Amino acid sequence: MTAVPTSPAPLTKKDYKTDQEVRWCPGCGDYSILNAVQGAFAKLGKQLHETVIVSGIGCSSRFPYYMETFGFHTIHGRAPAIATGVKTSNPALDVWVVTGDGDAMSIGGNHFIHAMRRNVGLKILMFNNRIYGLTKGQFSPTSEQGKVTKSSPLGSVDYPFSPIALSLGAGGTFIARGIDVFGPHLEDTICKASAHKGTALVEIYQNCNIFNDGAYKGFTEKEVRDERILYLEHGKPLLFGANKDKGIRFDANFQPQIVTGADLDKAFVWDETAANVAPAMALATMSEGEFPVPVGVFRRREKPNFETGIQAQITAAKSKKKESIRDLLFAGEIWDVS
Amino acid sequence: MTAVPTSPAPLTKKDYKTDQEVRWCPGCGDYSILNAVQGAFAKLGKQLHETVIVSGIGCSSRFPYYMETFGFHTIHGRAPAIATGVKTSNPALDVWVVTGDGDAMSIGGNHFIHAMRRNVGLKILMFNNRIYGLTKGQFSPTSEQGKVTKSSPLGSVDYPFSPIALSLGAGGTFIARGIDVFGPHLEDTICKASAHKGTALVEIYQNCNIFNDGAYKGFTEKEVRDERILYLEHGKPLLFGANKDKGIRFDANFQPQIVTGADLDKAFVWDETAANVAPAMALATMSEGEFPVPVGVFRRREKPNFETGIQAQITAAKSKKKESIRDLLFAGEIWDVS
Amino acid sequence: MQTSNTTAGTEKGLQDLDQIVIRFAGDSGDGMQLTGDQFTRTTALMGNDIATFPDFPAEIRAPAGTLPGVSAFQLRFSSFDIHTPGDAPDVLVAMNPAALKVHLKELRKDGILLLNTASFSALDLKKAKYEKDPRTDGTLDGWRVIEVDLEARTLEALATSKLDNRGKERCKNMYALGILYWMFHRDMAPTEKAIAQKFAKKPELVEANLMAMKAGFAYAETTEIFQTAYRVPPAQMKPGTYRNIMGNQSLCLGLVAAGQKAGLQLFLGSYPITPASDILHQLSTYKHHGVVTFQAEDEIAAVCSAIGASYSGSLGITSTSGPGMALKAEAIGLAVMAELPLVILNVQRAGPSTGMPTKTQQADLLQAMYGRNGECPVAVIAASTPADAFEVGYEAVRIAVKYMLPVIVLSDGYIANGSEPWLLPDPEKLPAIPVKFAPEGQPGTKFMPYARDAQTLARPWAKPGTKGLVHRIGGIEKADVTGNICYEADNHQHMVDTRAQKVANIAADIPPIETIGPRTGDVLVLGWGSTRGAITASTLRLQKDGHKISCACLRFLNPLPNDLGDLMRGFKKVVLPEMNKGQLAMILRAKYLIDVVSFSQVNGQPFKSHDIHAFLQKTLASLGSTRDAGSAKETRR
Amino acid sequence: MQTSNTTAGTEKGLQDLDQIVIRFAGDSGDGMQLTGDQFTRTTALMGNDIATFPDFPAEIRAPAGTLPGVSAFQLRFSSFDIHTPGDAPDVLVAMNPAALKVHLKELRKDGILLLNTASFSALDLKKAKYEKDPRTDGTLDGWRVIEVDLEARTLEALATSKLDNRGKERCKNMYALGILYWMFHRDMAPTEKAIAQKFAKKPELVEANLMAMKAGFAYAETTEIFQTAYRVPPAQMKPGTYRNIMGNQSLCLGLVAAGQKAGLQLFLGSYPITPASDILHQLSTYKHHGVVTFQAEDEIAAVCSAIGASYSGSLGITSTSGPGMALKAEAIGLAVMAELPLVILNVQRAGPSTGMPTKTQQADLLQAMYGRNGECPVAVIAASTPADAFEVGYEAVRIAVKYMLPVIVLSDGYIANGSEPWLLPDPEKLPAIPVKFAPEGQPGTKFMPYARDAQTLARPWAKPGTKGLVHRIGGIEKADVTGNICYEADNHQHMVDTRAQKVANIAADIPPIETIGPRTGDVLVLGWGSTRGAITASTLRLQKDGHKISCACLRFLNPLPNDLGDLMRGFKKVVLPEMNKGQLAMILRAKYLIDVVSFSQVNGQPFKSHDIHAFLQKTLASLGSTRDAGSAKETRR
Ligand SMILES: Cc1ncc(C[n+]2csc(CCOP(=O)(O)OP(=O)(O)O)c2C)c(N)n1
Ligand SMILES: Cc1ncc(C[n+]2csc(CCOP(=O)(O)OP(=O)(O)O)c2C)c(N)n1
Ligand code: SF4
Ligand code: SF4
Ligand SMILES: [Mg+2]
Ligand SMILES: [Mg+2]
Repeated sequence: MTAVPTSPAPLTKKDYKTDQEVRWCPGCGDYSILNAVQGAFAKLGKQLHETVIVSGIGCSSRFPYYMETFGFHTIHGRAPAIATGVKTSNPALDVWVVTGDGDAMSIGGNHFIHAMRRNVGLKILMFNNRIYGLTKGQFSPTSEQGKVTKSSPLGSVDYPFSPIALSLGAGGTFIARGIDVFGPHLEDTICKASAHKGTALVEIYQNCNIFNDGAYKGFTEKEVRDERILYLEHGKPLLFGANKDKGIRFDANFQPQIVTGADLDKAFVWDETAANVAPAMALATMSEGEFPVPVGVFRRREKPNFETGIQAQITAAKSKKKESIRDLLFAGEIWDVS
Repeated sequence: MTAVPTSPAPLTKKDYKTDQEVRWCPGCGDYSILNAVQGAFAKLGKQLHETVIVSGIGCSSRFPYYMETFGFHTIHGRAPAIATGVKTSNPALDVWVVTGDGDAMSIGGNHFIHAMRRNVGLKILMFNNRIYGLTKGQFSPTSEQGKVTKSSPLGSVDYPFSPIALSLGAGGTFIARGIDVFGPHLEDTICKASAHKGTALVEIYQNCNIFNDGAYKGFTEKEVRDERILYLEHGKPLLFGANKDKGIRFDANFQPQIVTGADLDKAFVWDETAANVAPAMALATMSEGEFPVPVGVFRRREKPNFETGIQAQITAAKSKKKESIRDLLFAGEIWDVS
Repeated sequence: MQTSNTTAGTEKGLQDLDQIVIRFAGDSGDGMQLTGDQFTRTTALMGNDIATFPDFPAEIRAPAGTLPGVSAFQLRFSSFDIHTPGDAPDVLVAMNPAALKVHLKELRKDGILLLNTASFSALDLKKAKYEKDPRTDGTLDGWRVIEVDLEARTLEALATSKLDNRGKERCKNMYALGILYWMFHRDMAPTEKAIAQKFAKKPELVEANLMAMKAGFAYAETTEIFQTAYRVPPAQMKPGTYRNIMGNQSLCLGLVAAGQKAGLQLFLGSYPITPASDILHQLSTYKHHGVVTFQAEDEIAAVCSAIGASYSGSLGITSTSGPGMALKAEAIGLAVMAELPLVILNVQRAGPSTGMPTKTQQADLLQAMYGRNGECPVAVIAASTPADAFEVGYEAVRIAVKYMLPVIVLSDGYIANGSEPWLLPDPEKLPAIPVKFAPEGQPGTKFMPYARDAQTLARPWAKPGTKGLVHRIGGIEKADVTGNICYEADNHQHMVDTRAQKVANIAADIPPIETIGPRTGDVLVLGWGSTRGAITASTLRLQKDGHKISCACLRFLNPLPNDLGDLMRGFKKVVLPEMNKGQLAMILRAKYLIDVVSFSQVNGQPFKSHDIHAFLQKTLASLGSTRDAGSAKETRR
Repeated sequence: MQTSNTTAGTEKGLQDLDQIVIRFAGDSGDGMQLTGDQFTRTTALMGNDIATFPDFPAEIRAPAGTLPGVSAFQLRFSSFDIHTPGDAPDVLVAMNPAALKVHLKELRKDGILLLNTASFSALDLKKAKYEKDPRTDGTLDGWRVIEVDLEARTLEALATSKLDNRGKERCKNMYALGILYWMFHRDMAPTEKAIAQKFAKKPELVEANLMAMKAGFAYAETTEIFQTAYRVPPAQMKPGTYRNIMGNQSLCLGLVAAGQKAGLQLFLGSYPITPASDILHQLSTYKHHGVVTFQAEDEIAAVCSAIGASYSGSLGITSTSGPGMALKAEAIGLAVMAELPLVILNVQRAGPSTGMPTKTQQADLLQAMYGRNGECPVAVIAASTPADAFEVGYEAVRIAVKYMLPVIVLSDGYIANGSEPWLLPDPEKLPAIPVKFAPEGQPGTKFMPYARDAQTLARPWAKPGTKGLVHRIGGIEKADVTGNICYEADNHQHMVDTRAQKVANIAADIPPIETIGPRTGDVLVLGWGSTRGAITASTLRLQKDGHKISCACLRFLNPLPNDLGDLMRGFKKVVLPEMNKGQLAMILRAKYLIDVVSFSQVNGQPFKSHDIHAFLQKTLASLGSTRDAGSAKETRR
């Protein structure tokens, strides 16, 4: 046993660091995400021993090694299923899933949508770099059509998923987007996800500077950011631009339009808690080229959690019926032989 | 070899029947669906030998045995993946997938959403009886919350998927719903699906009279039908009721409302080809209790098919470069030893 | 069905027999499973030993009256200790021509055929693929045929009932049951009670069913066609309290009892599949024992959720059958790497692929042993009878927790749906299952997730939520002790060896192999799983004939018991009947270099003990073993 | 590196050697694989026999300068026929302290260490876990150390280049390569050509790289520290045309050639996974051969799409590694039932679970054989060297099509990424692969999907789209001939037996086992897969020493060759080295009851031939086999 520093409450960012060397490529967006998560955890005062981080396989999925909490680096695509077992059997734990676009959208797509459907109390951070990083750069289900990679030398024919749209379709109750390079906004979004009781998804646009460098620079670079990013703010109109001089409204057929000038007051007022999912869907499926890219919370609706429902049945059954092992076995039609 | 009747063109419904005894429970909704499919195929003049029906496992998945076409009854949940292989390697074939709510939404959820995403030219008929029929009645991912079954004696805690919403979220290009007992409408919907080039999904509400009898009777029974069913008709307003005296409109926040009387002209005019998916999503997620149940085509958008793209690359590459086996092997840096 | 003596005192004759095999066969809709079940309960309560074998049709409903729609239930009861539900039935109840067609050939010569004549129209015959009426073309020659128009009789009997005709007709199985109750001198009271309970909310159904049963009983008693009733006196069973139990049920009870004893919350992650679904169903009813059941989206999620549960300090269980087992392979590998307890239940069915879901087989042994990438050893244990499944379920939990590893339990469709009287164990005497979660970490120390118990090599079970235990694990190779990722050659070799050694260590817990018969001799018959009954029966018979033959049934398949090699070497020949192509035989041959002879049958049906008997006889003959003349019947003990 | 003679005529000394083992080691970012690759190509073109072994770090990038970030490439070239990339290197190029730390211990005594001294700051040393500077504390004693500040030298050399300093520094591997080219008398021309091609679009990069290489060459030629250059004359290789090839590459070529020969469209369904991904990458470049590649959403979809493709009349292939293989199990069962051709490529890596993705192992054999539910036999064949993979890929297609069944091809990371000169086959002489699709059905007849070829038992391949062939198949048990669903016991037994027989029939196609050495003797060394080289090398050495030892490498693992039993019985002892815990040994022991001795190593590394040699020596000694004194070198042939 080697000595490690003991951590007196309240915890600081540093307390969440482990003794493992961080093994992402220098310049990888994953570093900023790690930083934002540690920042959020410190803000929220998360206890190390009450937190479990479950990941799949991928560069992103190495995340747990760098967090001084319980960590389970599992197998490709299965983190939501494993985390569902963790959370359902012990709802007191604070359970996080860290995954990638390949891990969550490709091999793990089914567990992902079912976690959304069930509303298990998991916080899912999906690092979307639109590429398979760990296996050295094949296109992923979020890569744009025509992407040239080693497995698609003439350009990929696949259309990409919108993870936000997919999650909305699957019935997710908290769905948000952040970007690696927007640290404070990301930290804030992670805090919001943490506060949500049901399944919370944060899609995080992450730059893979080795295999998909600049995937997001069209809207993240300093010079273009203001014009290309749409911050979703609950209760506020959808405005963007350095001077908030542009807005998004929807026509009678829900088709999005950019408005300016006098029309600015027709900008849609964002309600992340709307009962019907259609406005969120309209935003999630806006063309990335034509429209600004929305970040922040697309949807937030409270609805009883899966694990709560399960454990409530157990508690009720237990209080209704006590049964010893003897009573359990010596039940039904029994008879004696002497 | 036993003799079978030869079929002179044009084909009739009967030509699609096989010599196998149909083995569904008497009264099962699957019979009506079989009938509608045979009717549609006859109408469309489908050639037996050009049609392949791939299914998974479930009562519904026995379907291929009763169709005098090529049929492949595969394994649980994998029919879309297998069919993708069939269609991609031979786009000339007319490839259908028959599946159930368990087969497609539970174990097969991932292949299902990826088929949608890729827009492979498959026609998917999903028999949704909101139950696992073949394994004798456990709740499925489309069963309503609280459903009491053998595996949920105190009521299931799971929330159901809306297969239509999920497909919309996954980027499906043709998404429709029919009902077993509405034979002609179903036949018509199947014809429309067949006409669509990309992936076409028809969700078919099907009564399992053994394990989930009456699941849909709240809106399918003769007496209530007119008031409870909303027929989606392209280019027409969303009206329902025996006298089309009720309509659906959406408020400024896309929330659906029922309108009557003077407001009837505010009813939303249905456009199944709308660019943005939000209106379809708004309809798909309307509460079944409060609102009428939409049937017909939710979405229809043309977009190049996956298999076409793949084969186009092959064709282009072939015409660009001819290579014999010798050229293939004797390539790169070679040297002679004598 | 051998007559032993005749008792006077009943109106008609009453004969004592020492055993009877009855098979009920009818359409899926005819209620044969229910009928068989009622007969079984009554007979169990009357003190006979009993064994049952339900033979379901394919999962999907076939059209009424067709061959694939036939459902059967065989039961054997006796006044001595029995091991199988019997080979050829003494009595066949055939509810329609299709049932007759499928099952008649198995009825033993001179056996009784109770034939429902209600549906012998040309169409009925055609559906059953009969060209002519079998009643008139000599087909039935050689059996004692009793023809009854069960539908007409039942309708008559229920003239006063409020049910419609269709409802009345559906009571015909109870009419048949009444006839059999009279024939075999059974008490109707338990069935009366059961039916009253079952239809508690529909009194008119209770009334009609019981009326039909009693009418059948009376009909048999009064009519001329039945000359004798038979009686099978109670068996001399070990003293104690008994309960009739089916395999899936008893497996569940074993798990729940073990969970209670260990003080662990059980978590079942499962996806329905024949013939394992009933485990999910049954465990779902034990919420009052804190059992969490999670119906997952597929088998992968099922096992993964169970791994997550074990990780968090519950006992994770997953249940499935062959195809589902194939899907779980990758995740089981993770559990092996993470060294977490996990119980995996495989109720085997006939494969490969979808195969024949309702038929039995034991061809998933090698999959259990080797069906994962890399060197990935797990413990493998097998249940051999419905009652044995209790102990096996219990033992699986004990081992998983003690050694911190996955345990695969093999059962099969024959065990799962078969039933037998179960001598209930004393709950106090069930083995202890000590669970030691890692204690809170001391400040200034670092928790070592792969520090090992010196004896078992188990790593600590560290429950998230416990202070000072934060650590990281995963499916990548880890350095021993620290659990950090490690790609070093020596470490990997050490970890591969350690994981193997952990499984090997379990052998220390295995009691000496119990044999039936001496530990040396001419032939040793080995078995595992549900072949046990047929093996035991044929061995006992051959022992009675004076042969030097013994048998043993292995519960532990990985690791194998330490004394197995020596035991085998004490015999001239080792024979291993398996419902596969010789899977355990292969493992034993490789390990011990002994010429274990595989006797294989892979047809979806359990072995018939007379087939095993014949094979063993041949084997004995080839060894020149002598044979005394003698009764071919199983011994009483 | 044994000196054979010294040639005069160069400025400095020039020594002839008959073989050299060089290992390049540096940070992942240092371009070691590229450097090794260039040296390999050049050397191959110069007519030496050559074998390579790249040793990648874990998939993920480790921080620069740390131990887990070290990447290595070993190559051995010779003037005689070699079988392995060598055990201990003669020359180690270490680009930083971490590379030194990881690899120095393997450098043979007295070997040459070319050490880049550019980064030996305290921090660099700390990252490499050196407490002191190894250059000054005696650590390097016993080796011939050549210190060069490669970064400084490279920057100097590229003074005129337009690249920025970082870009210039990255050329340091080329500087090192230049030094080695001088030292080993290599031709720079092939590399010049390759670099010009590689960076065709960036002329400044071409210029800088070549400038650096030439500067390194000149530096070595002029500076005092290099006393001698070495020369390894060309090997006497079989006449013909050669190409240097890596295993994954040659496997792909085998498949494409087979597809062309058979006139079949190839369809690869795959999901990326180390070390199999390159198969997907490479086959994606053969679109002009009509090869369809489909990057599926997971391994299940990958194999399923391939099954669909085969169903529709293409040749379905799927490629993966261990964890992906586990996921494919269920679907492979379907292909077995549907009796469709299918080629499954498993490039094995170290397991279990995620294991060590970049390390090699051959522990998935039993999974390939038995990792499915039910009795589910498939053909299993193994590639043994990079060049051999061509034939194996070709053969897999031939068998799959001829027998209508799935064929699993086992390769491993060592073969996949290793390379060797490949004697190119005459395309005309590749075996024919006749494909006979079922012809159009005649009106009035019904197509029988399970009517079988009398000899092979293959069922007809019925292409959808063909008139008169409509039929239904599936994963449920089917009646033979008609293919209709069938639950009958006898039919199931028949089908289980038939599926097994189909695989067994393949044995008729297997040529007699080729042995190195006589077919009788003291010890037979058997192997399969990538152990071939090390086994051959150690056997040849022992034969040279006069031992009665022979070896053979099995390509067919299921079925086994007919002559294997007799061959084994011709020796006193059979030894089977495997990079697993004795998996093939187990199969052979069970089948032949011969005491096959497993020599096991499961550490993620290929066998070293000296370890096998030592083990065999011990075995021979235990048999009392005599040993002549003699050279311990591999023989020329
Ligand atoms: C069953 C299985 N299949 C495939 C792999 C190989 N693999 C590892 S990570 C990965 C994709 C990673 O992509 P993503 O989830 O986007 O993570 P990133 O590396 O981009 O962060 C793949 C294909 C695996 N480890 N296991
Ligand atoms: C791998 C696998 N898991 C589970 C099963 C068992 N199984 C067969 S069908 C089915 C569900 C069927 O439900 P659905 O798809 O809704 O079809 P339905 O019978 O209702 O038409 C299940 C769980 C199986 N055959 N294979
Ligand atoms: S490969 Fe890409 S995603 Fe992975 S660590 Fe490197 S930069 Fe990050
Ligand atoms: S169980 Fe239900 S779905 Fe299946 S055949 Fe019967 S009625 Fe139809
Ligand atoms: Mg990614
Ligand atoms: Mg269903």
